[in-house]
Amino acid sequence: MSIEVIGTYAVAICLLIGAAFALIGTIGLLKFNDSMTRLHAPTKVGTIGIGALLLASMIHAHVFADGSMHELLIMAFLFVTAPISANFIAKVNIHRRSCDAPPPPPKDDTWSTLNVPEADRELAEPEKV
Amino acid sequence: MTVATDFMNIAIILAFIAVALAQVLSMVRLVIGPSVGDRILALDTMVVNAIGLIVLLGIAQGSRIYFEVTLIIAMLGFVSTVAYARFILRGDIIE
Amino acid sequence: MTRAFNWLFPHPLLTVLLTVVWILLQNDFSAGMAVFGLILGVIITKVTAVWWPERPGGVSVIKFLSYALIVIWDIMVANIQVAWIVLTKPNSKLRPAWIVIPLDLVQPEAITILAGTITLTPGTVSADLSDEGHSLLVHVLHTDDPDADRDGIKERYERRLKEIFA
Amino acid sequence: MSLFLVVALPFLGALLPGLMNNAGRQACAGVTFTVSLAAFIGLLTNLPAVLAGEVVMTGVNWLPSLGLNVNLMLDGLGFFFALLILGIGLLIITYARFYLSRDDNMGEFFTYLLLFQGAMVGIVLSDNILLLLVFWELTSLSSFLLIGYWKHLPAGRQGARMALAVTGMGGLALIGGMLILGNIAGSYDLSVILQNRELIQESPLYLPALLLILLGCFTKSAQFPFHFWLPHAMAAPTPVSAYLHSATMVKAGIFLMARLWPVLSGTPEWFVIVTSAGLITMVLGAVIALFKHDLKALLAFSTVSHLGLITMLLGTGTAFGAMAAVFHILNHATFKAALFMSAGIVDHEAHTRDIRRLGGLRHLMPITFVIATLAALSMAGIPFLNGFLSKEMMLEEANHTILFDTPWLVPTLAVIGSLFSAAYCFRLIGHTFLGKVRDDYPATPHDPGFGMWGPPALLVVLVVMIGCAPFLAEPFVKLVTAAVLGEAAEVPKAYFKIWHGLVPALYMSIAAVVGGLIVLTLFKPLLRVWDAAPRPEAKTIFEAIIAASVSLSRGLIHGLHNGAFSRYAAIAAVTITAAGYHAWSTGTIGAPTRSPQPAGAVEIAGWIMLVAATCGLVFLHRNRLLSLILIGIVGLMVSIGFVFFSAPDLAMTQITVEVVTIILLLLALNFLPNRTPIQSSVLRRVRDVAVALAAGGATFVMAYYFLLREAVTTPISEFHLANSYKGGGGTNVVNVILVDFRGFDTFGEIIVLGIAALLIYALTETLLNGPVRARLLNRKPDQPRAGDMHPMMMVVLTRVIMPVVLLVGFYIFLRGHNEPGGGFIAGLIVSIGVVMQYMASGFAWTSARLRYPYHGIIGAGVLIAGLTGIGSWFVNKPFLTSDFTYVRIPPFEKFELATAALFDLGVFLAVVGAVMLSLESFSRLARRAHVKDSEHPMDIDPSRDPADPTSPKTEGV
Amino acid sequence: MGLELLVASAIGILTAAGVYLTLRLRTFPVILGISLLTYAVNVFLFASGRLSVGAPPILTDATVYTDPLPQALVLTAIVISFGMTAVVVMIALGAYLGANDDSIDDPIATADDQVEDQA
Amino acid sequence: MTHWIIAPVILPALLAPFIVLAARYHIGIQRVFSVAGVVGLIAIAAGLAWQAADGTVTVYQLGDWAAPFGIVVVGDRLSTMMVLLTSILALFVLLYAIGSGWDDRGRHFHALFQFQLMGILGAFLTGDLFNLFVFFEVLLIASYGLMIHSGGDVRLRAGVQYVLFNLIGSTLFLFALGALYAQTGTLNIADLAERVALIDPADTVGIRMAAALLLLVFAIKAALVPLHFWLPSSYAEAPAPVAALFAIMTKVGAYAIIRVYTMIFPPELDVTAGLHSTWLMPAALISLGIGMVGVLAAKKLDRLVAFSVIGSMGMVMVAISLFTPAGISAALYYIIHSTLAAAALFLIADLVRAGRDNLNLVAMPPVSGAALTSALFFVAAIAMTGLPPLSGFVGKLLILDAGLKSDAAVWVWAVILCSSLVSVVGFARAGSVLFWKAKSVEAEVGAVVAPAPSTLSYVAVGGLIALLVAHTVFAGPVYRYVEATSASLFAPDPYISTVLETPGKLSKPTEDKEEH
Ligand code: NA
Ligand code: NA
Repeated sequence: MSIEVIGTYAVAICLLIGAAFALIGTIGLLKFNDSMTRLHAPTKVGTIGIGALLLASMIHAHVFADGSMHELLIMAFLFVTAPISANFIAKVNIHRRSCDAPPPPPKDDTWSTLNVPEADRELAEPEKV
Repeated sequence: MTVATDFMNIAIILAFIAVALAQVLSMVRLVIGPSVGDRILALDTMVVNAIGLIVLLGIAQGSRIYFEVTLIIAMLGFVSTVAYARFILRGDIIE
Repeated sequence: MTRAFNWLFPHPLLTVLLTVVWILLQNDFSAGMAVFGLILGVIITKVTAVWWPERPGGVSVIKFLSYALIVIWDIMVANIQVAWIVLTKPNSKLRPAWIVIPLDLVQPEAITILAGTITLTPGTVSADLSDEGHSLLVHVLHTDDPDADRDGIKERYERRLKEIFA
Repeated sequence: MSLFLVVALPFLGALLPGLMNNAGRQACAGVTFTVSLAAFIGLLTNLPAVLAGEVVMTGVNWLPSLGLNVNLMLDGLGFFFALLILGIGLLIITYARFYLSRDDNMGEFFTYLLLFQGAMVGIVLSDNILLLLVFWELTSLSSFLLIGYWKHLPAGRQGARMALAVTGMGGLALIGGMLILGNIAGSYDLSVILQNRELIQESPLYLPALLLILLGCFTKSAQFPFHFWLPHAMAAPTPVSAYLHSATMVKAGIFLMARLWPVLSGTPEWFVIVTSAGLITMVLGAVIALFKHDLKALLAFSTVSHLGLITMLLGTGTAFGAMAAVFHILNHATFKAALFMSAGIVDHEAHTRDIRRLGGLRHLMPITFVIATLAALSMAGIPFLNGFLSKEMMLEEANHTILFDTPWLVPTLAVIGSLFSAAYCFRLIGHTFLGKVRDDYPATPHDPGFGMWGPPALLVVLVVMIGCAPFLAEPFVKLVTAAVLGEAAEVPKAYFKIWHGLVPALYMSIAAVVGGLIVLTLFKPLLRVWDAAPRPEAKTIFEAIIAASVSLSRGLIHGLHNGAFSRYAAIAAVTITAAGYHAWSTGTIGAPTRSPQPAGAVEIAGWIMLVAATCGLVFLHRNRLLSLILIGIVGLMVSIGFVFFSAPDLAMTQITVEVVTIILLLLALNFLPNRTPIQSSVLRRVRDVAVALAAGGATFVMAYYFLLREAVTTPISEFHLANSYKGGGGTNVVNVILVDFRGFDTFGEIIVLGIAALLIYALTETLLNGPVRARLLNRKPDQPRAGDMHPMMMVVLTRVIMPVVLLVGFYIFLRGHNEPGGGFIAGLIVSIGVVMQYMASGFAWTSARLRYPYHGIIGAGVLIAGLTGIGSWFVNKPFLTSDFTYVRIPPFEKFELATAALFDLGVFLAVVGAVMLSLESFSRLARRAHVKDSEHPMDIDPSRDPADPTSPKTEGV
Repeated sequence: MGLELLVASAIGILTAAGVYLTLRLRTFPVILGISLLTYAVNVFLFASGRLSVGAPPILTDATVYTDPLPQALVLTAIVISFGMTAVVVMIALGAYLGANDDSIDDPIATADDQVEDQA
Repeated sequence: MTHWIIAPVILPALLAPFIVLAARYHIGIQRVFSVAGVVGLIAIAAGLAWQAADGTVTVYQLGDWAAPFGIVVVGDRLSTMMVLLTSILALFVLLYAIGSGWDDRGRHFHALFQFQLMGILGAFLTGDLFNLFVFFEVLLIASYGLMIHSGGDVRLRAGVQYVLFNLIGSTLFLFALGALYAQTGTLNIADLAERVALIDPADTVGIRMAAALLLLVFAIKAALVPLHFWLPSSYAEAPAPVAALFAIMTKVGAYAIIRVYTMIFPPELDVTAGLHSTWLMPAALISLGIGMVGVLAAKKLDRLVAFSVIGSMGMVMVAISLFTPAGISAALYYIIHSTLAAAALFLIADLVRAGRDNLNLVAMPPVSGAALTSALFFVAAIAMTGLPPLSGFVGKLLILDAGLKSDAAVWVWAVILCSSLVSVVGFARAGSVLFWKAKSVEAEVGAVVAPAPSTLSYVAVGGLIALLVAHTVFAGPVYRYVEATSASLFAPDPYISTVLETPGKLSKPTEDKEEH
């Protein structure tokens, strides 16, 4: 088996893995019945899924053309930004009470998201969006 | 080689369908919500899946010119997710 | 000399990172390109340094790389677990939980990396920080023993990060 | 003197009274008199030529293509009228000098009067009928100003507007008639038109032309049924009434009928319309006049009546009738102007014009009494006064006129008219001057100075002179009559004399005078009958018509323009769709020339996503944040579509623009309500859906049509593909088109962006300097805000990612010429990088450390792009001509230097500046709502010294 | 089913949705409606170069390229409509802040009716 | 080569950013540069019009690319005449803005003003339809900025509708351009004229839709009923000098219709037969009627003037829709007239407002300067209503005369004459309340008397009136010019051949540039 053939199979397998993970992540998004739980599925499974697809792309470039590395950049980008996105969505869930209330922190007064400014406390609870 | 290529082509098609299906499912979550966090999450997922779609397109066409698009979508998807979330959290997104 | 170096490279690692990014963007390596990337790395770091006023203390690059390898391995393993949960576990059998991690880390960079690690590892998401930054709120997708998970995180990641940001 | 000067003098002179206003009343009137006199003398210098039967002509071209030229002509008719206008004008000016009070602005009055005089002279001297129209309408305008001269009087304002409306309408009709007439004759010059009697009368357009012209004449001359405006014009100062509404302007219509008599008269249409209108007016005017108590109103209706008489005479279409008309015009002008001035004197002295409050003035104002009585008796048709002569001729003519096949109709009506005419004349004399002296006049009347009674006296001298020695006037009247008749008829042989023998006209005349006396003796009972009789009040009707048209137009305009944008947009959508449908349905459709490309599951999935997001947006649009998320999806799917269909540049642009737009909308939504309430009814929504579906269906059909057909020939983009590299130095053809082939578009495009930013900035400034500022300061968020304004993770990450984003922006900029990318996308990416920094640490903290002058960046961008374009001027090439070369500097590889890149740099800078200035402006609005700016890049930072007083508060600021 | 049908119907649907939202009574949905119309017209303008898959207008050794001109036109159109959107959002916001009402109807047109008639 | 023909675009385009960069905070310097720029524009425009007067067509190839591949700017009689008209109008409007202090009541007036000029002038000069779209957008966005200049709730609400409606118009323009390009593969006006001839008579729906949509686009700009709804409130609420400048903007639509529907889709073209000939005339007549009825219905002077603009555009469009040389000549004459008259009226309305802070048609105590203002109003109203002796009357005669040979002559005449009467009544009512009835109203005791408007304001208005007078007195020469213009529009071959046959970069076989 030549390196091309192996590469081709590798591409195919990476594609299947990536696509499967992407799909599984989204299934989780649809299936879970709680906002925080749903957050787990796509932010990670999706990341790995795209990672595999990008890997497939890199291998494909190495097999069929003169190579490519810049997919690494996209991968790095997604890996670095995913936690922030998840963190913000979690904060939204906590702020909008669309999940169970978290236990109080052991060291400080409260969670930063719940630390609503004094001026806003008398305002009505947010409407559900 | 042809067997491998055929296999790869089938894999590409399957991957396309899987990612497209993932998009549709995310869209469902986006529409049904119920919480705004779910919707933002669904949007974020769709952006990530969109990157997958374009990567697949690049592989299928053997073209590298879609790289910048992918990179930009990765960057901007993040920015818009943060912007939506900040809007919910603070109202003003660049206070 | 040090002052000149500090003036030119307010965040040397960032400059290196930008140079690498530039080479990756070009998708093709040549010396001229690396030099050009370095020039850009210096300029951009310099221009944006005003928004990064603090200079983080010495970071052990070697330890950081080994930490990264551990995280990548964990990510791959946990991914399969989560995929399994998604595909097989009905919602009724799912036991999600909040866990609270008291932090020993104080550097924002370190805390951020810890939180990022937790999120990237499937099954856990860093959700919030306490209002003075001494605790981290984490949501777990499925657990039978939240305390064990908390200790695992502190042991596997926070300890290593404390060493890196010594 | 040149005719130009005769016409122009009053107009030029009109500038003087205003200037002389401060020099005193005498100077003001004096200068006006001098100007008029100059014109009058100028006219007289042409008398020999006119008497010799010549037609004095002069002209210059004005708008020859249209046939509108300043061609003037002076013949007997014109001379006659000009003489009346200028001669009576001189008297009126003298009279007005003494009539107007010290409160009246004399400069203004005489300005208007001279304008009017000039316009009147213009009418009668015009050879070109379009020029005549100009003067015609000018008389309406100047009379509008003169009637409304006493602006504080409602009657004046209303009378002025009514006169303008009626005569304006007539003027417009006249425009139509004249244009038709000119088109039939092939020229707008009277001298040509008057030669073409047969051509005109045989034309199918003769009748419309006749009707339109007569409409103009009748309105101007207050003929039935347009007689009603004239009495209300009496709100004007008396000199105006005397001048315009008895002697001159109202005769403009008569003049025009006389002027066009050779080509228009003699047809059955002319005869029936003109004669009957004249007859009715004559009788009606006389009857109404009898019962008017206001002296001027009485005189006004008597004018109406006499104008009817003249009209009737012109209508008969005979040469004799025309001659009688001319003679009566002359006579009427003399006695009526004298009467008006006498009435003015009475008003001036007794402070009332109400006949019922007068009487016995004979003793108090003997001079005025003599003048007025002679003039009135002339009007009544008493022998030895000129009115008798022309009235005799009228009765004579009436005897020969058979209207509607009824021989007795015209004579009978003529007698009735004359009878009432005599009656009101007698009433005027009797009830004003005769009888006992009263002791309840509002003021003590006595004869005025010579300045006021001199002018009417002079006229009365003429009245008597012509009345006793008609042969004096005969040659002149015949001269004028000849001019009226032109080549259409011979001047009658009849001689002017007092005694014609016992002809029927004499009996009719006697009957009229006697009858008039009898009617006057029965005045009181008749008045009771008159007052009791229901009759339409023309003014009320007119005002009702105007009020109705105003409220109708308000209903239409306000109903149509009710401020509802949705209706405007719906009308636009329907109009566009309907026009498109019309274009489609009236064209031909051929077979497709392209075959469809197969679509797979993935493409269909993409389509489903797009459609689902779009439909979701429609159904869920009331939730505004959700609709923003959905429109984000639409943008994302469109971008992917662009990638799929080989447009990476577009995809990048679309997605970056999308994100910036969403950021902008989120910034705005912060202030706006988060939900859209349900306001429209189900029916409205059904209507909207129908409109939307029609528009959508139409676009679908159009798009599908074009997608399956080739262009008629090779698109011009073949050239771009072929020459992009050779001529533009780039392999990304889209970018080369943008910065080179069609760089001018891009230049405009960045200017649009720059303007957008300037506008947003300017509006923000305005808002923050206005009442909105207070509202913003007091503004409360509409829901509680979460703590942790600047989360640590975001801040830390931004420190790494933002530089990377800037690097990527730079990369995209550099490669745009050859690969997807370019200055625009790079600009947006860099902006988004900076926005990330703003979002992480806040606007205040970020801009406190580094604040770019975004105005300057925009300006610099546009200037760089523009100056790059101008640079090519120095190598003698057109704006924006590009050039490029390849350079090698070790250790770098060979690279391209292109002026297009410099242009692209301009684009880049303009985009960055515009986006950032806009975002900055939006966030400045928001910052007013806050008090504190953060001092730290992140709110929570355990590494900060807890003893530091500036360390983070537990309060989530 | 062909790609052409998909694209044409997408244009139609975007237009219909855009028109419907443009007929709403508040500025915000109307702005979104105009945005949808902008999408529709951008895609239509893009489609005036016809549809080709896998033939980007980046010069390589390939022989077939899609029509680059409509792409450049759409790019210009996108940028311009971005500027316009920013402007209309700002003006609408200004109007809202001034009157505390984001209704799109223009009260001036009818306020005219309150003026007493003296003419 | 000379670059003068591009100068009307480049000069304001560079002056504006220069003002923003260098004189952002100095209104005095802004004024100096702005006025100097406009004076320069007039000089350039006069030179260009002079050059084009003998029928010379000047083509300027942007980027040195030959038409139709690149964008060309074309100076012919029509475009240079419109450029000259715009520049002259701009000067007086600018003087008024300075004299009345309007330019200092918000930020960036002068920059926006210059950009507005750039957009308008570019729209007149360009020979490329997509470039026309770009210039439309430039002029529109600048107009948005000017329209809401100095803010205020009422103005902003009107502004929202104005912007949104024009966004619909811009969208429609792109639809039309897409259809045109899909059908013909080109965007250059001259090239389009040649390519429509190639269209298969058996498949005409495409080009017909394109032609119809394009016409609607221009009809929106020209405020043709029922696409005029954007105009009344926005023109009424815009700051006066801005509204006065806007008087030329509707003419851009009229200009575009003249250009496109004489060159690309002339009346005798078979494939588009029966399109604009069917509904343009009725729409124009209805516009004329609606406009003048609106004058009668108005209860505020600013709205009255705005409706008179609609009416005068209806008049212009009636003349255009005759599509005969005489009709177009009359339209061109009337365009000049109505631009000046409408501008003067908007400025006069502002003079009225200066003393009484609203424009309701109700009597208020007389104000300082009222006599002069009322005289100016009287003259401007005469012009607008088409009464003699001013150019409105001459223009009306020209249009009536041109319309006499039309099939719809009766309608044309009836509507023009009746609407004239209605507008006369409307203007007379307004004037008599504002200026006459005021004399019967006593000023409140102790009421602050507003100062009279500045001399410069009156100079600006007086200048416009003087131009109207000149337009009347020199109707002969002006008409000869527009007649020649119209004739050249109906014989477009010199235009087309000059545009398409001038060689540019790489269209000459000798020129070749390769990588070295
Ligand atoms: Na995790
Ligand atoms: Na809000």
